[in-house]
Amino acid sequence: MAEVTFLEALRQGLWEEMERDERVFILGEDVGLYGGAFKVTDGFAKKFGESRVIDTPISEAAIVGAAAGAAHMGLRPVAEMQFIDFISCAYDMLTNYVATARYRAGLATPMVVRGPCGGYVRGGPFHSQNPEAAFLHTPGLKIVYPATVRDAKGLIKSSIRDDDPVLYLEHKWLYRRIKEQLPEGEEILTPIGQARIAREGKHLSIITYGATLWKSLEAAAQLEQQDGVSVEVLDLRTLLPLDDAAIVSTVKKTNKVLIVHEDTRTGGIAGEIAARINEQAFEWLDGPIMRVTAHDVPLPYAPTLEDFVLPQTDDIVRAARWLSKY
Amino acid sequence: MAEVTFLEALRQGLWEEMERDERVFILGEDVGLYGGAFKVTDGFAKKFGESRVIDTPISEAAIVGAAAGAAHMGLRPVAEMQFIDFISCAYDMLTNYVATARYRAGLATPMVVRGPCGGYVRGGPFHSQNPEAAFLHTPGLKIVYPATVRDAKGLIKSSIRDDDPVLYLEHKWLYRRIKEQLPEGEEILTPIGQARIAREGKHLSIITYGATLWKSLEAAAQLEQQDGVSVEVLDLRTLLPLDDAAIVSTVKKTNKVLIVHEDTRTGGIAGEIAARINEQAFEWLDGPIMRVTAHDVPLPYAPTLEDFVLPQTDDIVRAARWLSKY
Amino acid sequence: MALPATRPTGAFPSGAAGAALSTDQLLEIYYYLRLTRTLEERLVALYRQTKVIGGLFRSLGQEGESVASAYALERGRNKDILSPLIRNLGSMLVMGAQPIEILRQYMAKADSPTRGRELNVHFNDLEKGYLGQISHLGDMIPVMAGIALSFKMRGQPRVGLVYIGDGGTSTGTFHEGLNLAAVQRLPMVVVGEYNHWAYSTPPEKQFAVKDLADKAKGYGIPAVTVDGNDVFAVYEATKFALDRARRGKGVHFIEVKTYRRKGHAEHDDQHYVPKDVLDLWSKSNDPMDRYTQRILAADLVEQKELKEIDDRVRVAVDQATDACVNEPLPAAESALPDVYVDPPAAEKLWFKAL
Amino acid sequence: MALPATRPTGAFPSGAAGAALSTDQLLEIYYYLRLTRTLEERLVALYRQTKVIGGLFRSLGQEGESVASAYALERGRNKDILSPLIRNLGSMLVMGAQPIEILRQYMAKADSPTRGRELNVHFNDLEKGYLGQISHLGDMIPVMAGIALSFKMRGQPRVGLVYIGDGGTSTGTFHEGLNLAAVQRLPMVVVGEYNHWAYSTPPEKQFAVKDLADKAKGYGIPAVTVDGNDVFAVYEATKFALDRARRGKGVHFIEVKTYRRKGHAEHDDQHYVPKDVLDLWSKSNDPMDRYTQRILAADLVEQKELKEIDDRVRVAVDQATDACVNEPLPAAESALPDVYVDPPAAEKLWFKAL
Ligand SMILES: Cc1ncc(C[n+]2csc(CCOP(=O)(O)OP(=O)(O)O)c2C)c(N)n1
Ligand SMILES: Cc1ncc(C[n+]2csc(CCOP(=O)(O)OP(=O)(O)O)c2C)c(N)n1
Ligand SMILES: [Mg+2]
Ligand SMILES: [Mg+2]
Repeated sequence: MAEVTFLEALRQGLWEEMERDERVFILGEDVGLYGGAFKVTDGFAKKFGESRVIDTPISEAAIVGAAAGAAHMGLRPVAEMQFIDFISCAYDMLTNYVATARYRAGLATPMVVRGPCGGYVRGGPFHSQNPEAAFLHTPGLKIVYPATVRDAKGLIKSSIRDDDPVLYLEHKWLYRRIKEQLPEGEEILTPIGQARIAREGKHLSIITYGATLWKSLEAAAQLEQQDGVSVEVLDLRTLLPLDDAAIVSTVKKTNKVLIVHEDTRTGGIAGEIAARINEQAFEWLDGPIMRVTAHDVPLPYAPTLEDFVLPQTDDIVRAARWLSKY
Repeated sequence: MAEVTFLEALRQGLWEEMERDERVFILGEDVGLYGGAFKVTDGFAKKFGESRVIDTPISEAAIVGAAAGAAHMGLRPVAEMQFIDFISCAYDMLTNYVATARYRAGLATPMVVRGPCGGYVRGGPFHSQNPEAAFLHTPGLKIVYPATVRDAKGLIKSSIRDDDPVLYLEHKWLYRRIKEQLPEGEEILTPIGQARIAREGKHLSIITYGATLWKSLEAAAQLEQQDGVSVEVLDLRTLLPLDDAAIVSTVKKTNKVLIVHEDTRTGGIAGEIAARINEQAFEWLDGPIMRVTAHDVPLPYAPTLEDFVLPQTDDIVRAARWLSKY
Repeated sequence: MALPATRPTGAFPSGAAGAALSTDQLLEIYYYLRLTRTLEERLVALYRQTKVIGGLFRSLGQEGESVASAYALERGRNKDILSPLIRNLGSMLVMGAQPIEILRQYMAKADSPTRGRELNVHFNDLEKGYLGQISHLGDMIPVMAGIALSFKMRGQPRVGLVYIGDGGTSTGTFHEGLNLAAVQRLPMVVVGEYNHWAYSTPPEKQFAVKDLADKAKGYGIPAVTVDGNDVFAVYEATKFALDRARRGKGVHFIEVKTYRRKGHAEHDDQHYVPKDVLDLWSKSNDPMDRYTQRILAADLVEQKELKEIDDRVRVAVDQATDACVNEPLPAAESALPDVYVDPPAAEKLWFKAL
Repeated sequence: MALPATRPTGAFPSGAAGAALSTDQLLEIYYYLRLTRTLEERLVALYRQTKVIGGLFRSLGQEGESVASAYALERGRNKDILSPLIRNLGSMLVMGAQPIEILRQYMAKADSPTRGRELNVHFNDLEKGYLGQISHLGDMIPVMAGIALSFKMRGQPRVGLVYIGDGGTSTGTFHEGLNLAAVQRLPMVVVGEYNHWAYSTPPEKQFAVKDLADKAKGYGIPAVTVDGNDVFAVYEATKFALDRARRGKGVHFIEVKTYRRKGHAEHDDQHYVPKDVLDLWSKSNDPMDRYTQRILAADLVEQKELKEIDDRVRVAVDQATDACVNEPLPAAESALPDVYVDPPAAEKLWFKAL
């Protein structure tokens, strides 16, 4: 066992897959000699050569499109967005070309697009985005979003092995903030499509993912201590396809749901989850499904503003307390 | 009064605004001498001159970006996407540059992006899209979606006069299929942000917009006749910002809600509406909020497939019948 | 070889590659030209009978560049890959797409290559070496760059050929993909089709350079402008570019000057195109006419042989049509599988089961 | 005027425009160069004190091209419009941005131009004539094309100037926007900054042409490559391009060859940059040194005058810093207004009120 950071776990996962399967290669801006803006691919070019760790021009649509072409030919590209905010420049390519390829034309397109997302780091409106909702609406694409060190590794490995295109979202606030003991030598693979109960509870369920998993766990601990409210926390891990079974099962257990996400409220993924719960477990609800999310504004830069706009542990505590009393 | 089509009403609205306000101009592919792929701007170049009806290269990001620049300088551009499917190529520009301009930088960006959307016309996966969900998640943008001839005119005029950027979605299945008597000489302005009760009812509410408004009305008539079920149909008209008051009021009246949209299910706008109803009218619900939507696949070309994938009147009837008995 | 920028006149440049083609090959090219034209004429008939479901796109006047450029490729399993546009029916046929596949696609038949999911020539057979486009213009350039990248990474002597219209060169994806390919010196050939129109938009509203080949200068890749209605010139230029790319010398751009003789699609009456210009192109600069005259004049083939091919094509197209025209459309629920490998099918929605 | 492609050496080309500048103007240019440098040094100090909230981007070595190009514009209400990048602090100062505004932006103060919403030089003052960028590289090219389009439509004698980095030219939006502007012959000038790096990526991994100016050939617009560390050469080239654009002759591309002497941002130790190359640029090709030496050597100004400016700048930057360093950050709820004109503020979420 060795204690590793989230970033290191991701790095290990990539490294192991590159070693295991020579079809895997990496492309993106500054991923080669520099090792990526956040150093996720540090040392990769040296080890695997520049032909498997390719520095590209600043061309997100070309990065994603070229990954698709290579994937059709049997390779397994991992495309890095320097910040996930720039995936917007490849929106057409990813949603129209890549995601539909199997359905419309029987084309295999096993590829991963990954990049740092999320706020709480004073990145301002264009280095803090949460793009999941923009891609939730894309049949053919999978979206994974690890929140733990183990899943950072397990999901990158599973994503690379998946036969369909996967958008792997890595929250930069987690990169160096969380650490975990990981077994060495053991193959860590997190199944895509399966949520995980991060904390068992009885009175209320929080459904969340990414950075807000940690804020939700903090809130849960506080509620337990201060209010004696037992909160179950579900870490979604995969956002597309959603794990309906896990969602429904926690709802049926606690009968109250708080969905927490960092993304803005309107059009965020919580809506979809709320609709599904409503359809599949309406009779089990003892209160309205409530949301704790960011405010509906572009994410501002100043700490005071960012902290106000994004959901915080206290917000979750207050919201859960309210709901538990409903 | 004169009977006009949906397309003609849109054309009139554009024409009147071009006449009224010389700051209004049009840009897009083939909008000039050709008059647009669907002839929405037929005759405009001749009347208003090529400098106000600009044929552009095939460059959606540049079209949207240039519209923004001109809007900053006080003009009122109306940018046409030949098919709304191509807005994906300007996704970055519209969501990051345009929509955030006022918030991040105090920039006025009064502009309209419009284009034909939607299916039921054998257009295949890339000429039938419903992009609203991809932009619902964009604070700073407004989205309008007329379903009637009157609103086609009233909303294009209001969109052009709005001081913020508006995405105006026009369903091509409606272009020439629906007709309505419009008064001549009267100024028709549909307020942005206000839904409309398209049919009064008592037992169940259908919330919808666009082409499925007509299918919902058909279904409502059928249900009334065959089952004696009185269905209220709410035409949203504006998708962003949503008219919460109208939504909540119909729910409180009928206590049962079916949300109908043509777009794919997962990540579609119905999720957001379901979440809001849940939050604002949970106690008034006498049954789960249910969705009738397209299946989660890219829209296929063959009539048999398209008809199966998209929601049809019969589907709405069956779903509403089920819900009314709940 | 520095091919001169030839003007699209009726004159025949005396290329060297023509001589290198055997009689069989010359006849085969003729076959594909004829097949393209006859098949399209059949599609027009089916379109008028409302058997074609969506729009119909013609390549009339552009069959020469399509067939000739594809014919220069190495074809077959694990050979070159080509990505056609809507007006490259001829290229697809050369690569081995079958007339019945095209017919079924346009009619959205259950047994069409995409099982009714996609339209017209939007389908693939990577074994045969072609990759269908999506509608979004420009997108295939980065995708083909990725394919060419795979060739380079694996050290395979394969080349990717991708078409782009004069209008399509204005897209951001064209720029990004071509630049990436140029920097990586990928084995890729781009055929830029200067057919004078992008829907109703003429070149002078699309770009401010004279030739598409001028655009190549911004990417540091060589370019050549050829008479697109001269089968030999296009074949020769493509061969050269492919050989060069295959030898690891990187991307090559070929501009073919041609003319779109039909409207953007069948519904477009092209009233914006001057009648006399159209006449000129059809009367004195039709690629098939020019090709036929040339191979006949040089005594490379006999009129009789061409006639035989015409007949053979007619029969083949008739048979293909008869074989599929009454085929069923796909079954409704066949819309659900294969969005992903896993889950194997999209969920059938609840209200369908009521 | 065909400006030669000058190499970035220490030699001074003898431009004509230098002579046309008055002593006051020469001193003003010196003032802006000095102000840029001193202000950035102050920002570094504040960054080390963790008073700067996000990243810090330096323009060290590029102040010359920034200041000189902006200085060529007509400035003031209803005059030219400029859109800077992160390394064009100098351009913004020339346009009238105040040091205190920059300081407040970096420190995310409540009274910063964007009220703490956006970072560094991402802010506008269209009255003064500048439009802040967004992070997404390339996007400002189409936006500036639209601004220039408005000038053309209204027949105003105004020009839009927009910068793009060597890396930024790879984006699709650069291509689309420049092409649109070229076709429309808009009054727009693009300054391409060849500063040898895009983050860690060198030009040869970014494009396959030698000069950025080569890219202009694909758009049918004239281009010139100038020594970006020669204030006079940049000024002269920009003046020429602006005049030309103002006369309705369309877009002009100016490539400035320069060098990014700091890392991509303050956190980047630029270990990938050869030390000797850096030394060479800083020791023998610093734009300020060259400018100062030249105006002194030509007896255009006196050392004393420069010294006075240095002092004035120091005082100004000190005062600006003192005035704002302890200012408050914005109030939390000020995050809500102005997403739209109507509704005037985003809804405060329910859980905040519990
Ligand atoms: C990105 C994008 N924008 C718009 C369209 C709509 N469209 C389809 S074909 C066409 C014209 C294409 O012209 P060109 O590239 O010259 O090809 P040609 O039709 O002449 O073969 C347009 C504008 C599209 N398919 N993709
Ligand atoms: C579309 C996009 N992709 C990626 C980035 C991340 N990024 C920020 S600056 C930069 C390098 C820019 O290089 P260049 O354009 O040469 O400007 P310079 O930093 O040299 O001034 C990159 C890749 C971005 N801002 N926008
Ligand atoms: Mg064309
Ligand atoms: Mg640079």
